[in-house]
Amino acid sequence: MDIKVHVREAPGDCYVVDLSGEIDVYTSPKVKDAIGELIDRGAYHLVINLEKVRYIDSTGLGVLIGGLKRVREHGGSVNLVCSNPQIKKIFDITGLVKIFGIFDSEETAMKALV
Amino acid sequence: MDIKVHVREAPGDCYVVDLSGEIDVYTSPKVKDAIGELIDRGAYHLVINLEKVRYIDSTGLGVLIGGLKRVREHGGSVNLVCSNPQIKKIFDITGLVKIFGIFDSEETAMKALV
Amino acid sequence: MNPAVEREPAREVVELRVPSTAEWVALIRLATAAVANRLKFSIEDIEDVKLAVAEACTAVIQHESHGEFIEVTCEVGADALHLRVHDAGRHVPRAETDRTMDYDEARVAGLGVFLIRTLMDEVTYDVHPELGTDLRMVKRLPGHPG
Amino acid sequence: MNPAVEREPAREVVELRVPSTAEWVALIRLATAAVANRLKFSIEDIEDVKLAVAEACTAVIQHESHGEFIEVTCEVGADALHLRVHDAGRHVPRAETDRTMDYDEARVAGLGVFLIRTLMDEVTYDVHPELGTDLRMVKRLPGHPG
Ligand SMILES: Nc1ncnc2c1ncn2[C@@H]1O[C@H](COP(=O)(O)OP(=O)(O)O)[C@@H](O)[C@H]1O
Ligand SMILES: Nc1ncnc2c1ncn2[C@@H]1O[C@H](COP(=O)(O)OP(=O)(O)O)[C@@H](O)[C@H]1O
Repeated sequence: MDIKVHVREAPGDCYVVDLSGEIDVYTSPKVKDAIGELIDRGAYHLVINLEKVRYIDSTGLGVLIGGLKRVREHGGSVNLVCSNPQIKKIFDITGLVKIFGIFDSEETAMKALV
Repeated sequence: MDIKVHVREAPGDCYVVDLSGEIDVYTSPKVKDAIGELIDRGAYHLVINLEKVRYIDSTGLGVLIGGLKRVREHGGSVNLVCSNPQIKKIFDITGLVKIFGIFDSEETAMKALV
Repeated sequence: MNPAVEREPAREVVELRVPSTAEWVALIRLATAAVANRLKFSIEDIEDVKLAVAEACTAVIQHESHGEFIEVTCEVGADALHLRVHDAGRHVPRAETDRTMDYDEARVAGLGVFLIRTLMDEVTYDVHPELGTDLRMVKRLPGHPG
Repeated sequence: MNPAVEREPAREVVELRVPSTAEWVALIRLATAAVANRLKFSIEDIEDVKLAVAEACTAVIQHESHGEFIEVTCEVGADALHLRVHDAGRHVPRAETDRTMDYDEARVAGLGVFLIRTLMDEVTYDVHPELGTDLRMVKRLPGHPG
């Protein structure tokens, strides 16, 4: 019942944010802060890895959308890594598949970014 | 939130009862029936393997005690296999360690039986 | 407990009441999933129910400062799970009118209510200005169109 | 909800009400463990609390046919978890007097109550002939002798 956030620098001026756990109304502020800090430091090309996320709700989606909006103002982008069908379904039914790049592996998400 | 019961015949007229899951007021009747049937069929030397039991309450203990009493009337015995410290603790504080043979492995439980 | 619930003796009722704060939503998810599991829903349907009930609680926590607790009532029917999320708040939900999602807003309004409506088979809001808001949701077992 | 609970605003209260039947005890264990987890109890202490609350519910289910539900109230204090298990039954528990375990009886009487008393720091029964039985239990965080 918690979230872990880990940020890694990747080649090509990119950053990977590894999330693991459950993203809900209680834990999403922590995710928001981590992504916010990263963007404040000038990181506008992000891969957010959701492979270890077991659950995401509307507040979690809101944090991802908020992050995407901020990096776009700087010509940046956010790609998501997600193969969990339950989580992908949430992006499907909300139409968010159309605004995020969603990839089955970190490799493809990174390639699509740069 | 369920219990699985599996009975195996072992060398030397012994039977092994493998239990897995949680033994509580809801699931213990199933365990009671399985052990009862075995005793009805004349099996009086039992090893009950609790290695895959994550939880046991007083109704579960009651079923084990009831089984022990029945086989003892026929000169039989019940040895338990249990290495989970949480479950062993329950046998400790209730004093049931003194009436059951409790062993860390099925091998030693079998040897002590025959 | 609501009177309509008590009139049907065949249904089993589970009720959970927690403080109206973010840290308790995980417990509501856990308990609701355990109740849904008793109806033999698929894992996917259980996830839908978890998310819908959590969205309902999240809306209460985020928009309603008057209520001090959230009460979730689960009725286990033969072919459906009936959920009620009650808060004692006096704010009238905009949920009935404001259901479009607008990604251009800094805040994504209506995502929670949209998910609830998409994931559940029946959704109704009962607003009692004095007593608070009841959100009722029904999830049916597949093959039981209701 | 009991008035003593409401008087202390610092404590968070979680309440769970389930039908008084065997299949719902697992849910009570799950929810109580989740609440105990918020107090940062050790895994071992959480297991103790789970077993104690389950034994309380099991006693209600096995000895009390009048009550239709069990209500478990968890109060999260700063240094202790306070639990109340309420049933609306009218049977007076023999729990206060009959606490010896007798392995020679076909039935092992008193094992449940014995476990509750061993695992919890404080245990009291309140018997109201009209309202039912309240079993109150306290588990303290280590280093908080109360
Ligand atoms: N239980 C409730 N009490 C008061 N208002 C509610 C409740 N549930 C939903 N609402 C209203 O519904 C609107 C949409 O909520 P929601 O879908 O959660 O989206 P968001 O939180 O992103 O605005 C909220 O703005 C709020 O006014
Ligand atoms: N909530 C309760 N309502 C009525 N009787 C109870 C309650 N809790 C415990 N008891 C009484 O306490 C006695 C001991 O219960 P317990 O320790 O569970 O052992 P057992 O079920 O093996 O007899 C029971 O015989 C019962 O009379």
